Order: sequence, then C-alpha cells, then structure tokens
Amino acid sequence: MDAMLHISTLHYLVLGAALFLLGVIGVLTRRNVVIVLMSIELILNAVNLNLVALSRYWQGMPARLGGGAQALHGQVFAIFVITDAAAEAAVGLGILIAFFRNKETVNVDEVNLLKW
Amino acid sequence: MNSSLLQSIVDYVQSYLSSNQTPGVAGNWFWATVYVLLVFAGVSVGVICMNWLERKILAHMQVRLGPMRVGPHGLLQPIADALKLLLKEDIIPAEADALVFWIAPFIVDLAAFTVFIVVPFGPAHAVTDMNIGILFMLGVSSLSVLGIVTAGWASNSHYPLIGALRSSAQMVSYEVAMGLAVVSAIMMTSLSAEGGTLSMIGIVQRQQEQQVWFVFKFFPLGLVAFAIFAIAMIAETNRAPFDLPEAESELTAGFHTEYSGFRWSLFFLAEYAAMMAVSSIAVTLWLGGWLRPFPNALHGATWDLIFSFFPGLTFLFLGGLCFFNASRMPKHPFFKIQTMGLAAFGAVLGLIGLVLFVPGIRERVQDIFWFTAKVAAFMYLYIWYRGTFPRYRFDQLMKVGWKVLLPTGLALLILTAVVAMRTEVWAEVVVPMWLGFADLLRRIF
Amino acid sequence: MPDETKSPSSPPEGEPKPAADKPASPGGVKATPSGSDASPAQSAETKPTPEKPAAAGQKPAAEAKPAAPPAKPAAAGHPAPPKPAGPTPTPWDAPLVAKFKREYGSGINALTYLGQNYLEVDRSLISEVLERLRDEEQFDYCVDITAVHNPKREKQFDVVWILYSFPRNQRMRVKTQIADGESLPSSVSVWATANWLEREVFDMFGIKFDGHPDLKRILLPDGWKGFPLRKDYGILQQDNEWVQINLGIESGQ
Amino acid sequence: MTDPKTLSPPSLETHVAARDETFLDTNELVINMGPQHPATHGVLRVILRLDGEKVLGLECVIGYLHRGVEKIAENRTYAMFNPYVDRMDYVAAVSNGLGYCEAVEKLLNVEAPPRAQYIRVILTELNRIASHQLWLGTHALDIGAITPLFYTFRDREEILKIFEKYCGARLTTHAFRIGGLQYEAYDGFEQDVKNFVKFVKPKIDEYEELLTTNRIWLERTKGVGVISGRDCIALGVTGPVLRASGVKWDIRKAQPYANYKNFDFEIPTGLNGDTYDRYLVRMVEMRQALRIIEQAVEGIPEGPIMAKVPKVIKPPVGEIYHSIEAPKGELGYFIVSDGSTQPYRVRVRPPSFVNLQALDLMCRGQLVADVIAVIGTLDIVLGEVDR
Amino acid sequence: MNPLVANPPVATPFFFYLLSGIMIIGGILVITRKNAVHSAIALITALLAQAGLYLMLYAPFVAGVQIILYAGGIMVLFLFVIMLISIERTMKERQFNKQWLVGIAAAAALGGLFISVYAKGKSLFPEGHPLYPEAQNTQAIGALLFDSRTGMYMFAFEIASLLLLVAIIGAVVMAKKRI
Repeated sequence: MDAMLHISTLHYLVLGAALFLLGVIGVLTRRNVVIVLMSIELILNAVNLNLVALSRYWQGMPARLGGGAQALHGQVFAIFVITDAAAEAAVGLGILIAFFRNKETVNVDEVNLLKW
Repeated sequence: MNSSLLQSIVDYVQSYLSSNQTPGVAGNWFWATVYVLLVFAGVSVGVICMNWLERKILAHMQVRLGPMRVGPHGLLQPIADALKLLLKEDIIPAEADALVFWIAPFIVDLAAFTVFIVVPFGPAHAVTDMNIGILFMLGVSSLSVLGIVTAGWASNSHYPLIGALRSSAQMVSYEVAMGLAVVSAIMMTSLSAEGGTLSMIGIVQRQQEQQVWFVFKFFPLGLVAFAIFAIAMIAETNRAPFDLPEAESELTAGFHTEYSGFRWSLFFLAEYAAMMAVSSIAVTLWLGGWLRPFPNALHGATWDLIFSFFPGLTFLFLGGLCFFNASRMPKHPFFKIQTMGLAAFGAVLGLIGLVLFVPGIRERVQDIFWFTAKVAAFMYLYIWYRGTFPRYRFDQLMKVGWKVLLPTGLALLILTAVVAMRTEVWAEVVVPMWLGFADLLRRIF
Repeated sequence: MPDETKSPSSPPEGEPKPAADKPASPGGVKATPSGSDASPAQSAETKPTPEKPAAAGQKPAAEAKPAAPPAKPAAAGHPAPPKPAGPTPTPWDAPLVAKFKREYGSGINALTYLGQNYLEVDRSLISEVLERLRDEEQFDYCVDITAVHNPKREKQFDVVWILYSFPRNQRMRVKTQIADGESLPSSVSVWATANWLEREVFDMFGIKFDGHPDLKRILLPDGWKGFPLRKDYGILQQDNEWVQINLGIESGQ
Repeated sequence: MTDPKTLSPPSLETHVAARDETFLDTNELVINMGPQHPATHGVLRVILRLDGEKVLGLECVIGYLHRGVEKIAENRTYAMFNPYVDRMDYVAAVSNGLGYCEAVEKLLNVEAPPRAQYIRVILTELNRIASHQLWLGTHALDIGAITPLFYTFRDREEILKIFEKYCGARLTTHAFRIGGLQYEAYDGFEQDVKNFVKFVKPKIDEYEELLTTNRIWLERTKGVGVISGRDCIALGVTGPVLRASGVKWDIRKAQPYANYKNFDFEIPTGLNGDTYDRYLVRMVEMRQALRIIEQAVEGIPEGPIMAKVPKVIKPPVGEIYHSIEAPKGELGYFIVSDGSTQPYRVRVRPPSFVNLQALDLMCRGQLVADVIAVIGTLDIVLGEVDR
Repeated sequence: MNPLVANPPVATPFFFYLLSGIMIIGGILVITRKNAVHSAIALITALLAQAGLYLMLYAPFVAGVQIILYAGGIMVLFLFVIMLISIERTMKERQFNKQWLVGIAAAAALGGLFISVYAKGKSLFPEGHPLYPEAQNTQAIGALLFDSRTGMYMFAFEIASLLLLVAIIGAVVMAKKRI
C-alpha cells in the first residue's frame, strides 16, 4: 500500500509504458491516418513523460554524480521531442491532405502506391 | 471558547493580511480557494458590468440611449439578460455532434477563467504566483481556440465551420506576434539585478525596481512592443475590428451561430473574460500592473497618501453621479421606485467609497484598484474600437498579422536584445565573435 | 414635359442629336393632332425599294406579312377601338430607318408616338436587327425587355426591346409580334443584361427564348403554374388551388 | 472616363475566373446566403460556390417579395395604381411616384405646372438623400462599422419629418398625383427644407470623417467589386454604379425630366469602378442633391399645383416609356394604354433588378466578405427587385 | 529561499492517480473512438493531464511548452485537418484493420518485455522519494540551452529550428495543390 501511496519515479515510468503501449496498439490497428498520427503523438508523449520523470530523479542525485539543479537534460530533451512532434504533425498532416485530395480517403490501407 | 475561536479566526485573517505572499505560493489552500472564488466572482461581475457599459457607451457614441427600461438607466438590464438566457430552451441541433457541442463552450470558458489564477492584482493579491506565469497565461488562453474550433465543427453547419476556421487561423497567427512582443518585455525584466523572470508578479516587481513601466523603457521599443501586443490582443479576443469569426453581416454569428440560451451565454462570458485576461497581461507587462501612476514624478509619502485616496474618491464620485441622475429622474410617480433604487445604489457606492478611506483597507486595496482601473481603460478602448472601425477582411487580417506585426515584432526583438545587452556580454561575446569573424576573413583572403 | 425629348442641356458626350428626334419633340404634344392615317405600308413604299438581291429574295416572304404590320397600330391595344381621341403614331424618319427599310423592306416598320420612336420588326428579322442596332447604330444599352399580351389577336404577344444609345443619347423601341408557343432568339449574346430580363418575360408570359443560357423562372417559384401576366390568367386560380390542396376547403375569395 | 463611342461588345469571359490554386482546396463549398441573412438587405438569397473563402461563382435567387405589381396595375385605374409604386423601392418612394406620374402625364399629354414641378424636385432630391443615407448606414454596417448607421438614421429622420408634414406619410409617401400635386406645400415648407440643408451639410462631412480616410474602410472597399464602364453598359447597370465606373451619364442631364434642366449641378464620376468609388460618388451625389434643393427652394414659383387632368383618367390608345434617374439608377415605366381607365399593361424597369445581375460578375474571384460589400454597394432594394 | 522547496506539494498521490487515470482513459479513447474529432478531444485531455504531471514533477517550463505547443498548436492543426477532410465517410468505414489481432499481440509482447525488464532489473530502477532541490527551473533550462558557458544544446537548438523550417516548407509543398 505504501508503494501505491508514495509516488516515486517508477510510477511515472509505468504510466509512460502504459501510454506507450496504447500508442503502439493505435498505430498498429487503426486504419484512419489521423488517428494513427494521434497515436504517434501518444507514443511521443509517453517518452516525454519518462524523460521528465527521470530528469526529476536525476536532480535528486548528488551533485558529484552529475545531479543537482543543473541536471535538466531530460527536460531539454523533452522540449526537443515536442519540437519534433510539431514538425512530424505538420508534415504528416500535409501528406494526409495531399493524399486525401487524390484518393478521397484517409484510410491507411489505401496508401499502397509509391505514386499518386 | 467562542471568543477564542473568533480570536483564532481573526488571527488567521490577520496573519494572512500581513503576509506578503500569494496564497498559492504560501501553500495556503483555504485562502487559495477563497481567492479563486473571489476572482471568479469578480470576473463574472466584471463581465456583467462590461455588458452594461458596452451597451451604454456604444449607445451614447451612436446618438442613442441604450437600455433604459430595466432598472434606472438600464442598470438591471444585464441581470434581466442573464435570466432570459438561463431560462431559454437549450437547443442542440439534430445534426450536431451532441457531445462535442455540449463540451465546446466549457472548454472556452475554462480557458478564459483559468488564466486568472496568475493575474497579479497586487504583490500578494493573486491566487498563485507561477514560475512560468506569463507562459501559462499565453498557453491557457490559446486553449480557447480549441473550444471555438470544436464548437464550429460540432454545429455541423457551414457558417459556424467557416467561422471556426477563420477564428483558429486568426488566433494562431496573432499568437506569434503576441509572443514576440511578450518576449521583448521579458527581456527587459532580465536587466534587473535579480535576473529575468516569467512570473507575473515578478515582472511588475522588476518594473518597480527599474523605476520605469516597460511601455516607456528603451523608448520607443517598449511602446512598439506594447502596440503590437495591443493590436494582437484585440485579434486574439475576436473583437472589432478583428471580429471576423463572428462577423454578423457575413457569417451571421460565426462559430456560435447554432448556440442559444445558456450555452451561448457561456461563449459571451468567455469572450469578455478573455478580454479582461489579455488586458491584464498588457497591464502587467507594460503598464506597471498594480503600481500607481506617476511613481517617479510624484513620489514621496504625501503623494502616496494622495493616490491612496483615489479608490474611495472614485466610488464617491460614482455614488454622486447616481445621486445626480436620481435627482434628474422624472418626477412622475411611475419613476418613483427607479429613482429610489438609483439613489440607493448611489448610497451603496458612496458607502463603499467611505469604507475605502479607512487606512488599513486603503493600503490593501489600492493595488487592486489601480490594476482594475488600468484594465478598465483597456475595456473602454475595446468598446471605442467597436464603435469606430469597420471590419477587416480575412486576407487583410492575415496580412496585418503576418506581414506587419510579425516582422515588426522580430525586428523589435532583435533591437531590444541589442539595446538590453549588458556591457560584459559585449566584451565577452559580441566583440570576440566579430574579431574572430574578421580573423577568419583575413585568413581566407 | 415636351422638354424631355428635346436635346438635353448637356448631352453626355456632346453628341449632336439625330435629326429624327427633332420633329418629333414638339409634335409629340400639339403640333400633330391625330389624323394622319399614313399607313406604314405606304410609307414603306415611299422609301427606296430594296436593291439587295438577298432582300429581294426575302420580299415574297415579306409580302405575305404586310397584313400584320398594318394591323399592328390598330391592334396595338384594341380590345376597345372607339374614339381616336389621342395622337396616333406617325412615321419615323431617320437615316437609320431608311437604311433598315432599304435592306429589310416591309419587314420593318418605323413609327413615332409621342416623340418616342419604335421599330416594328418581323419576327424572322429580329435577331439580325437587334445585333445590327447594337453594332452599327450604337444602341449599346438594352434598357428593358418586356412583352404585352393581346389574347384577341392571332399573334398574341408583342415583345418589346427598349434600347438606348449612349453616343446618340437616343432611345428607341423594337417590337415584334409572335404567336403563343412561338419562341424568339435570345439576345443574351447581344446584351448581357438580357439574361434576367428574358427570364422574367419567360416567367410572366411563357415566351421562350432560344439560346438563352439558363431559361427558368426568376421571380416566381419553380413549381408555379401558368404565366401571370397573360390576360387570360385568373388571379384567383393559384390561390384557390393552394387553399384546396393545403387546407382542403374552398377558397373564400 | 470611358468613352462610350469606343465601346464595343464586352467580353465577359475574361471575368469568369478560372479556378486557380488555393491552399487546401480539398473540396468546393456551396453556401447558401439568405434569404434570412442580415447582410442581404431583405430577402435576397445568394447561392455561393466557394473555394475556401474565394467565390467561384454565385447565383441569385429572387422573388421572395414578389407581389405582382404589374398584374395589379392591370386591374386598377391609373390613379389607383399610383400608391402601389411606392411599395417597390420603398426607401425612395417619392422617386417611384415621380416616374409613374410623369409617365402617365406624358401619355395624357399634360404637363404639371411649374410650382408642382419645383416641389416635386425638392421632394425627390430629399428622397435621394434619404435613400443614400440609408444605403450608407447599411453598407457601413455590413462592412463592420456600426456607428454610421445611427448617424444616418438620425439625419434621415429629418427628411422623413418633412415628408410627414407635407403629406402625412413618412415612407410610402404617395406624394404626387397624376398632373401635379394633391397638397400645397405647408406653411414653412421652404424654411424647413432650408433648415434641413443647413443641418445636413456638416453631417455629411461627419460621415465622411468616419469613413473616407479610414484605413480599414479603404482596404475593404478599394479594388473590391470592380466593374468596368463597358461591362456596366452591357449589363444595363445604371445609376451611381455606372457613374462610379467612369461613365458620365445621368438621365437628369441626358434627357432631363421634371425641370432638372433649370438647375445647376454636377454629375460625379469615379475612375476605378470599385466599391470605394461608388461610395464617393454617392457621397457627392448627396451634396449635389442638396445643391439642387437649395436652388429649387429659392426659386419656387407661385401658381397652381395641378394641371387640368380629367377626373377620370382615360389616356388615348398608345404606349409610352418614361424613365427617371432614381437613386438606384434608371427607373422606367412602360405603359400601354387601350383607351380605358385601366392601364392595359404597366411594365416597371427596376434599376435594382438589373443592377443585381452584375453581382455575379463583380464577385467572382473575390472573398465572401466582399460579396457582402458588393451587395451593399449595389444598393438594391428587394421590394424593387421582386416587385 | 525557494517556495517550492519550502512547500512540497500536497496530495501528490491523489493528483497523480487522478491525472494518470485521465491520461490512460484519454489514451484508450484516442485509439478506440470512431470519430476522429472525439479522438482528438480525448488526446487533448490526455495532453493537458500530462502537463499537470509535468507540474508535479517540477518541470513547469515543459508543462508550459506542452500546453502551448501540443494542446494549443499541434492539436489545433489536427482539428483543422480533420475538419477539412470529410468525416462522415470515414466513420462508415471499418475502423480497425485486418491485423488488429497481430497488433494487439505485438503490443502485448512489448508490454511483457517491459514487465520482464522491470522484474529482472528491479535494482536498476530508482526508488525512494526524490528530493526537491530545484528552484529556477526555467532559468536553468534556458542556461542549459543558450548560455555561452554552461549551455550544451545550442547547436541542437539551431538544428531543431532548421527542422521546423523544413517541416513548414514540407507541409506547404505537400498540402498545396500546385506550387
């Protein structure tokens, strides 16, 4: 019970893993490209959660091991991941629109040609 | 026991009143809750006042009287309106996506009201002081676009959809210019000894320290940044002359065409709350937040005392205005109740004014007063614009956002950065960089 | 009022007014008090005969028609013919008229009434005449297209084009007669404005215009029955029908 | 200014904008604007074909206000039909009445006496100002400026008061009778009119102050709904729209009726044929109308106000077309008489109806917001479009 | 003196379970909803809850970026695109593809992997309560990103901005019909 009530870094990691799995299931099973992209966002967020949680953990480390207030690399990395996600969403949705215009569908199973 | 309980309550209140921290920062959950409720109530009352004021001021700009029937000078009109809206049938179009249609106004309201938890009405008068205060405000207020987009989509009708698309495009593009202007102000905070800050209270304190409102800092850079923000915030709140998403003549009512009654009133509430929120940002960042005007020219204890009388004087003036108008009411018995009501309202205002002269209260309240007065000036500007300007067309609006405000904001940012750079940075970074560059050139050629 | 057809104080283009209008303007009111029963056929004969073989070839066909134009002034609106109180149309003399007469012979009849000129044109010539009026005679502005229904005549409809020329500052009308069910060539290609005007004529009279891009009802709903501005259209019929269908009772009208 | 002599048949095809690329043109949107829409000035229904916000084409659906005025005329006597014409362009009822009365007078071969003519001109020009004021208010409202509406209505009220004092009605006045006037001008009419002229002159400056140099107003109206003089003529567009496109043509000058030839006034013309020019043209027209009123009110002669018209109006057999320059454009009446007391056929040539036809051409390639501006600038009154 | 150090957050477990519950439910809704707009709203909710978790982890700057960029930016883009493509037809189609079983199996395998990693390497995972040493989080991140002395992500930052530029151009090229 104590483990349940005392939120440690591990809790965040488990949550991240769960979200990651949900994202993977979404990517693998859905046919709607928009939802596939959203699942990818879910995956990226799960990773971000891990990064931030571990960064938090690392700050608690002694400074001689590289911890302390400056140990924010995880958070910086999370920011880069968000940047990445923005780029990915922009290009992905751009492709989606081009695809939709040509095929009138957003079904990922229809994306089976290397040309329009 | 009873007296000791009372005593402890008084002590508690006293301890709070003498505290210099916001309840959120002090970790005081009770006071934080009280503050949240107070802010919520205050904003709601502000919206009601704005409703009445906008109709009256606009009416007088347009050679008409505005509401005159419900209560003296239509003072009770907003309440009547609110009642009417609450009692109206709640219509959800048959083809609409009921769930999303239902949620959308709440998203907008949530975004509009949540930002107020970091708005600093005074050094200790805020729900909390966040490390990322201004970032939080910008972020959360940008969430309202989600509500608008979903409202437009869920209505399943062309007009709301176009309104929503317009609105989201407009808000997203003006956020950029807005952000640039904000960054330049934040850059100015970093000139203080304590370093820069994103906290709303911190920003005002930096202005106090530097003894200048940021609107006057690095003249005209601060002014330009303020102007950019002032334009962008009107676009951000979808008000005239940028009120395209709800352009009546084109899109009937834009994204909330299909909304009625209570749900519509939520949009209305959110619009005015958002107006106050962005005005608060502008006041905090550039106009010195809760600081009283003319702190440099008219400084000293005497002036402080004189300025601290202003809240009470304002209320007395309003009360006197009520009495004056009550005396001008027609003497017909039909108007008897209205006259009495107006006089009573004036009396209440006067009493509040008198209470505000009490020394302890006077000192605590003047921060809130000056902040509110500055925000109210912005509110008046909003109404004035609406009475004066025609509406931009969509492409022109985008042009203003992307081709005028954005480049200006970028240039401003760079200029501010250059001007604000400290000497040691010049010595350590800029000069060596250029020297190195020159060296590189020399080696190449 | 006679001023109206006089040369305006400042014609827009300073264009001299054609001579044709001059005699007409005073004559419109008092100078020509009725009488002159100059039949159009006569006046047509006073004109030079058609030289063009093509026009000559038309002649036999046109010959059959004189019956119509002479009948015209009489029929111009004559359910009740009684007293010839007012002025009657007089022939219209103008270079334009002379030219058209020369080419089309009796297919064309030019008259002036109250200082206003009009051409009565045979239906077969109408598209050509209209086009030439615009191209050669500068009648660049089609003011209006309308029709008049005379159920008692064999050719029931007068279709009227009201034209105006900016360079000449001159108005004229072109009229033609068609029977019920006959169609007319559309003049949308001549004047773009004819689009809606022809639609309205179709809407109100049921006259079809061939070659019109989108000939459908314009003012009345699509399901409307009948053509209201025909004289034989009962005003109440539509109402009665609607009441019977929708309310299931006899209309009280 | 377009030289009408050089006009040749217009090529409208150039305006049929090809569907060119826009961002995200995933599908074409068909939007139905009206008939219940705040900006369609009544019950105009416009079906817009949009590409994003760009107009690919539009179709007007009209007739919602059709009352069969022309059919009514065939069942009324000449005098009885007179009030009906007021209901067509109800914001310029006096002009409608003027056109009808003059047309019948022409058919009857009578002329209204000079005093009646002068009063007619005063009232008609007052009504032109009222119509333009209403146009300005609603047009500005469409473009988003809400305040001018109230200013113009405040000032239009003064005109309506004069009408009310003159004939008892404010909107559908039925001010004129066939052959002259029913009512003699009331005492103080001249003074009222003079006062009004003095009152309204600074007000027009006030409207202009709000709008003419307003940046947003300029951006919204310049280059919007451009139509060339050639296209105007081809489409039969008349009135301020035609003049704003550079064609200096006004029936009051070209073929003067009433006694406009006695008055000194200018015809304003525009250069670009856009919405802004139409706005300026109408503003100048208001001032010119004031000029005419000033001259007319100075020179009102004494004398009878009614010509000798028989009690029962029975025009001789014949037909007449008479047109006047209404505030919206050329308002014509084509009346066929069969010698009886009822007109055999009355055809009204409504300026709004014909001008509305140009909407499609003017809006192609523009944005939705411009459609609103263009509908406003055409100054249509649906009562007249539908009759 | 740092207020955050002075006042450790109250009711951490409650808020953690609340927010993580919202996130899990949101995630499930994202991958199961038929209507893409509903999915998007569920995702937005999850993202906002995640921002709350960041705040609990004393990463306010990341939380702010999460709200501004994810909820306010990326998701608006998603909603925008969903509106542009007609949704009715998509909703009538089958929602899951043929290999949904395979997908779930793969995910389950991955989950098993996670669990086994946890079970085997329990000692590797952090335990105990972290301290609350951190004060000027935003400033520290800024220093890490930009400072001329302590910053080490300057280059990466510039690369990221280049990436965004490329993404902008790419999105325009993709979405525009004819350039």
